[in-house]
Amino acid sequence: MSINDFLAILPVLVVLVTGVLVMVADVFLPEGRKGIAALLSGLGLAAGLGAALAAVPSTGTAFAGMVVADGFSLFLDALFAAVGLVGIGLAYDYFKRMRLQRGEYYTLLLFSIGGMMLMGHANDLVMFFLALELLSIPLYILSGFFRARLASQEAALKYFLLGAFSSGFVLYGIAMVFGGTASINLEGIVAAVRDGSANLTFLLVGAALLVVGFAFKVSAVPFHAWTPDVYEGAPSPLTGFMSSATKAAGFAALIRLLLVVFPALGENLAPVVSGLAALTMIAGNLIALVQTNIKRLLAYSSIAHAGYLLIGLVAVNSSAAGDAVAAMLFYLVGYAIANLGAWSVVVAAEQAEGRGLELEDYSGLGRKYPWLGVAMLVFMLSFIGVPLTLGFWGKLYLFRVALESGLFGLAVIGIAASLVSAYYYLRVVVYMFFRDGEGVARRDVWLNLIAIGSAAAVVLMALVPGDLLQVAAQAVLRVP
Amino acid sequence: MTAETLFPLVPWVVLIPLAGILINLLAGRALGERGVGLVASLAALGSFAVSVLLAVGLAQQPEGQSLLLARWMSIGSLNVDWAFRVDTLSVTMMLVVSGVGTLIHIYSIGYMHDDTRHNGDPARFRRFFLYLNLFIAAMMVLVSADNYLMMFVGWEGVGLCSYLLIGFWFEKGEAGLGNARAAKKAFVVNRIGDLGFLIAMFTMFWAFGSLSFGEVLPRAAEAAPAVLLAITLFFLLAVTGKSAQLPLFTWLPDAMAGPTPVSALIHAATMVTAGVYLVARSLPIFAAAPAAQSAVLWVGALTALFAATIAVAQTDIKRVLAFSTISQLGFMVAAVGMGAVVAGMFHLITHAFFKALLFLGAGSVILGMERGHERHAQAHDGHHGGFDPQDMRFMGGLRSRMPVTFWVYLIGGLALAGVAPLSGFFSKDEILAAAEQVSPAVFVVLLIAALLTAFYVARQLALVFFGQGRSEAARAATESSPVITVPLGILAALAAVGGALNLPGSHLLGDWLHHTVEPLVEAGFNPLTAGIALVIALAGLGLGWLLYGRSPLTRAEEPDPLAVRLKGLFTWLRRKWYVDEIYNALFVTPYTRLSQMLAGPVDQGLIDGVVNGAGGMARLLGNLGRSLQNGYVRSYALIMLVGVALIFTFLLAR
Amino acid sequence: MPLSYYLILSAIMFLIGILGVLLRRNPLIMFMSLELMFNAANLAFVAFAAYHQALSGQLFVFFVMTVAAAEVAVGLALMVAIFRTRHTIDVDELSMLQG
Amino acid sequence: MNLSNNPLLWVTFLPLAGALLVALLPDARRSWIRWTAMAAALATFAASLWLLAGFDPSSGQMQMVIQVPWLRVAGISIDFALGVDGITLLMVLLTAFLVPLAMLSAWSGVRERVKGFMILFLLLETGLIGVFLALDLVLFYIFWEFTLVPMYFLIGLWGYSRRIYAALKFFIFTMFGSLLMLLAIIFMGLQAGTFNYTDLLAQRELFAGAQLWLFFAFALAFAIKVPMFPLHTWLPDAHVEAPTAGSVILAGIMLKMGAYGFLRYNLPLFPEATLRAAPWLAGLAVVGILYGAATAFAQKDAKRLVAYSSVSHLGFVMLGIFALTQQSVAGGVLQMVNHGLSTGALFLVVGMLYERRHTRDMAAYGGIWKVVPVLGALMLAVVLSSAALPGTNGFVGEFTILLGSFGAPALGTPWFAGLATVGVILAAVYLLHLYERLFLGPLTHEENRQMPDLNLREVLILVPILVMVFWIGLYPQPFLDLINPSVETLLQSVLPAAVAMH
Repeated sequence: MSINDFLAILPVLVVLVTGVLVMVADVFLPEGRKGIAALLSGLGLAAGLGAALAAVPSTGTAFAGMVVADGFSLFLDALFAAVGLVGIGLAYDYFKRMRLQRGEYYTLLLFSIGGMMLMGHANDLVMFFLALELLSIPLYILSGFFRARLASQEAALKYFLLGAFSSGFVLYGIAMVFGGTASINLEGIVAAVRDGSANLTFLLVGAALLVVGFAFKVSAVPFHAWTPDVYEGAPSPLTGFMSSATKAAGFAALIRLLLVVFPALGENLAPVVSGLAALTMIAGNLIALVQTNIKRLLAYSSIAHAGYLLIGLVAVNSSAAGDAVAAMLFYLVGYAIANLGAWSVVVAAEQAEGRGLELEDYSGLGRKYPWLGVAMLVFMLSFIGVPLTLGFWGKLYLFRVALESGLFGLAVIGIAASLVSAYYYLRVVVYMFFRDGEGVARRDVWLNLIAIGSAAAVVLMALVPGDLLQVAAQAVLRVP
Repeated sequence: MTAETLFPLVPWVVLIPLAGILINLLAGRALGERGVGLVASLAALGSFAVSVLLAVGLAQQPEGQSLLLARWMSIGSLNVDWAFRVDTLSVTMMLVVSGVGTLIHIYSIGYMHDDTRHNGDPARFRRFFLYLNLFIAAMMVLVSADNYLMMFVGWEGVGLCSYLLIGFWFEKGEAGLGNARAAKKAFVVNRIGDLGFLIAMFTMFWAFGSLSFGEVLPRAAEAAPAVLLAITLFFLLAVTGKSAQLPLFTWLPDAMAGPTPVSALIHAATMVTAGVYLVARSLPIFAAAPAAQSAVLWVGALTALFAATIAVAQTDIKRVLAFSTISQLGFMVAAVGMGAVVAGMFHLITHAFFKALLFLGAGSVILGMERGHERHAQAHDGHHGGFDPQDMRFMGGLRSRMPVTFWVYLIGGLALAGVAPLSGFFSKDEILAAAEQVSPAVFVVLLIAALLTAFYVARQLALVFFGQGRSEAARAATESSPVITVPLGILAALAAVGGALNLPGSHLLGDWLHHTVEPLVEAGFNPLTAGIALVIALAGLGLGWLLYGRSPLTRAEEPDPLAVRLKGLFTWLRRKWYVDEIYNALFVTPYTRLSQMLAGPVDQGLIDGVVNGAGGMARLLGNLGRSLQNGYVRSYALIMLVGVALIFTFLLAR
Repeated sequence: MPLSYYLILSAIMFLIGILGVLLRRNPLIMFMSLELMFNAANLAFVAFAAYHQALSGQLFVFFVMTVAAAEVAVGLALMVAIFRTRHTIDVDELSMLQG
Repeated sequence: MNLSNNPLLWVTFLPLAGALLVALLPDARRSWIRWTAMAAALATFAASLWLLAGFDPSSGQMQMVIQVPWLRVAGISIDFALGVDGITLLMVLLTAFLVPLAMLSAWSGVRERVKGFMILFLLLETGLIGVFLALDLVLFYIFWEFTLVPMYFLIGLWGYSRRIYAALKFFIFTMFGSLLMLLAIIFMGLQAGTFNYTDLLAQRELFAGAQLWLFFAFALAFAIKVPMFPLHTWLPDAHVEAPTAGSVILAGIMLKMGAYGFLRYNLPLFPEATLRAAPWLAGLAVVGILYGAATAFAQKDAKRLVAYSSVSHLGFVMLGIFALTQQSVAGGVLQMVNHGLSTGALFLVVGMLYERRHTRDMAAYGGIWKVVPVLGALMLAVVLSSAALPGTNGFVGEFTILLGSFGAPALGTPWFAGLATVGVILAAVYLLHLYERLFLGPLTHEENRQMPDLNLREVLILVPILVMVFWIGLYPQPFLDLINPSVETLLQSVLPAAVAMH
């Protein structure tokens, strides 16, 4: 164990240590000054982001091969830290308004972010499991953060029960993989597959169970059922954070795992992932079509986007794997920005006791608050994939990867699904601009900053999408 | 002045009327009624003067010339120019159009002054002359064109003027819409004919690579027979539309809704003869397609007979003339169909004289009736309702009230009937002589038509001018002013002596046209046919006199003597053999229904239904998926388990 | 005893756990079922570790036990919070969020 | 390459600059906003004339080409590439010509949210011009989809009663086609390693094997936009519900995007597929001509009638394009311009009537020629140009199309053109019906008696269009001179494939 071991996961450590610090500091913060916890957390995340962007960590494996640091994990470190920062911004204004400003929210959020980051670094099934639990357990708690609110309680319990249920599958899957290869280390697994000592049946069963477990995290249909309920019941800022970050963490795990097992099992596993992708795109978009609550609508939207991303995951099982990973990372960033922006609008429009969340409540909002309205318009267009938004480029790259690896059917389903999605995203625009109503929204500094900043990012980065794609393309994985 | 300096004047036959339009459009309000009428008439006269100059030039250089004005459109091998054709055929037409046109312009100054006041909108006076000048310009384009496409511009241009002028009183007529409907009918039916013109041109272009007379006509015989047949038959369709032949004649009777000068100029003397001109112009093509020739011949002959039968039963003074026009056009079309171009053109010219005369005379009668009606109404304090100044049943005895009109009308009528030595006799005789050479059957058909012609002429003369006035208006009618009667006099003179153009022996017109078209049938004067024709004409007149003149009707309500004798058949004739009704049932109603069905059940129901149905289906599926999301955490776990089971079933099946 | 015995037992335990989650409405019993699923995995780990002579499997079991304990702590806390407001912990009562 | 001297950039981005400028003005200063927007639109028109002046009409090749690498990442090569040939130039001129007129028509029609309206309108213009000028398929797609957004808002915010339905339908229907096209574009880019149009054209053999599918994908997008029967049902709704200025642009220019797409992409990129599909598409075009005409006849709403007439008119354009003869294609291009002028003017007139009476129901009018003689006369001219009366623009277009398709080898039979010619009759039927219902007959509604005639602004809107109507009708050669070389070049790249096929 050397300093290099710690350097490899420096961003993770920064975030986790900050989490502990905030927890301690919170005890000393007087009631009414709990906002300082948010500030501290923000500083910690900024430091973590800085560490990731400055590429301080050394690359390669560390802690005896338990973790790995490579371009991929760095990219994700930066993404999670950035999403976390925005998540804190959302939460700060929201909880201040709801008079529920508490230090433990930020502590738990930091722990969860740490878990997500760790997921990107995991190189050993133990680490995958630990990272999964580290990111999940705080989220169970945070979902029920409104302890007195029935919806919040219900969300928390549902999330918890189903999350644990899926963890069971992950765990059993790991056991099978271990049984098949005698190793829980990715390099060991690869080695076992290469030298032919692996029992491929056990490996396949294990890998399939792992896919199930992580498909739950990315809310792939039919493992999505928790998503709408939890997203609706949980505090809105948390939902915004979760839908952007958890998905990325789940895909990080899936990408790394499938890169390891696809060479041996691609023939069997790729159709499974294809099926998930098709089902997720279709069901997510169709059910979103009939939603009237903005939080549920965005929940199904997030399911649908997981479907598009799953196309990229299928393409990992092809010669275009590099492009596929780059496209997925790009898509995740584009989605995260637009999604956080959209949730910032939702948070701004939410009234006390969870009112102001129906589409009806959005009537006329865009005309009354043109900046907020235009920002929401940009996010919706980006979700649809209309040009001059990041969402367009994301879909362009994803579909390109799909065609490159011969996934014509999935590509066609993808565009059909996009078409359906246009309807419900535009309906939000219809309510905001084309209808009259008395909707009100908050003009909180951070919320507006996030909304407008995200919208600007979505549009401006779309003008020069090359840079981000370049970064994503260079975020290569260290393939064991 | 030589032909070289005269021929380049030809664009002015179009440009002068256009200049007239421009002046009246910009300064018409300031010029006042007289000024507007004067400018328009001068424009027509200018056009006539240029035509005369061109004729002078042709006298020196009879083979004529083509003059390029500008390139119109050029795409690949398609090259169409704005180019004029000066030859004896086109200049003859120009002379007729601008000559008769000028007279009718002058006549209209008086007529429209009254007409606009009767109809309560004097401000529309200017508009009338704008349209009339536009018509002269379009007609000149038609006859002076050097290629079929430019001819088509005139062809549809006169159709437009016809539309505008029929609908001149667009708020009048049956239910206030009658005139507008009549105008639309004229335009649409003409468009059906134009379809033939267009397709003929398309075929021509792909067969000859050109649309210009100079390139197509000399090479006409080179093309395949089927192609020639197609071109000529489609041209025939165009002819039936524009010249109101079977089966597309139905628009012309309705076109009488236009002011009377319009009926005279457009719907008798000039525009409707465009079809005859087209066939004459395209004679080399027709000559190469004998089957098409006989089609043209028979269409003309049957139309001549068919329209004449209808004319004998009409009560509207203008409608009689309208059907007479159709009938006479049938004669001309039959003539050119036979290849007797000279005879056809000859009849075209004389018909222009005497039919314009008859229409204008009828116009004078109508004005007289209206004046009479007004005088009577003033004396008896109103009661306007139900008065129709065109219904012959309310006329009678106008001979004494309107002597000038009577005499000119008589001349026109006898010319139409074909009484020697009036113009109609000579021209009709030439056609009959040619028919006698070509086809005895046609000859007989045409003779019957001639008999009926003379009969309805006599009937009309008797009903309008003889006996006693059968209404207050007729009894109070007065003669028209000189601005109306002077042109009538000139036309009467022309109708009387017009036959001199191509007297047997002199063949002035024949020699003149010879430079441009070579008739296929040279019908010399045949004393036998001439004698038969004259006898037939006199017999018709006599028969008419017998029925209507000997014991004139005394009251408007009295039944028509012919109706008493023909009973049911008369109703058929009066209702024009129910052709309008048949067309309505066959085409208009089904098309309206079809379009309503397409717009309703098909477009909104089926096609848009599929579109909206797809959306509805998506929502349905969405709701289905939504119902799975029932809120019970255990069922969510079950869904997950089903997913796992499916995956493992799939993996097991591999 | 051959490996397969252990694995079959483990699979049966796993299935019982799943069925427990699906069929029971009391979250406490659902927790126990979840524990059963976890322990089925643990059993498989231990059996494989013995079979492969690899210690990492045994090691994993400790991690699982720790994490499971943490999870149960969170779960019980949630239940307490719910019981305080609703005076029931029947999971089927918690079906307000749906659609 | 000095880009600032290139009129293409100016003509594309001047409206965008204008939109930004308008955005900076205070909301309340309506006349500033209007005049700034108008100045931008007029400046764009001036730039388009500059473009015309610098254009060499003797060449059918792309000219003044701008090509700047935009994206060179991970095997993706996207250029910012613009260029102009005769066909493009006419479309740009038409756009730059119609936009100020449409804007002028909104002077009194749009009183609320003027700023937003003008910004969207100028954004739309940039999008439209970009669609025509783009020479990179991704760039083309970006402009193509981008135009949806401003139009969606123009319909949704300033439209009439069913505007929301119409706006959504417009957006989603159009997107339905274009998404498949996006897949095709990506596929071609993958095969050729570039999205640059010129490069793709040079390497079209690379994706020749899939060209039937690619053709279909592109054709679907364009056929919806044109729109071709039976993909047209978005059009009546969108046209009717859009504000007048929106309808003018929608009919005048946006429909041309589809026809232009066929010309620019389907024909040269997939020549063999084009030849195989030609009879089918020509058949649909003919059905569209007759169907549109028949359906228009049964409408009670004046604007809806005009909308269906577009289906019929665009059928002529499509017939011309897929007859693949010099005359028919050139006629098709000219007819694209003609339809923009004539139908644009029809929408303007109907809009003017609407502003006076607030209804589009034809039964609410009748006999108003007497009351509004100037409007009546101008409307008549517009109607006649739409009915393709010789001497007006419509005739030159329809005649050359029909003439060219009559003997077209690609169609093999004159029946297509023959049946299409029937459409000329039907056009007269529904257009004269429209005119009769609105203007002729007795004045049946007392409230129409006080209707004011056109004011100077409205006359100024219509007169330029009518000047163009008669110019093209009487002396179309300058326009044909622009079109001919480009059409020749186009057909030369399509027809060798015909030789290869036989």
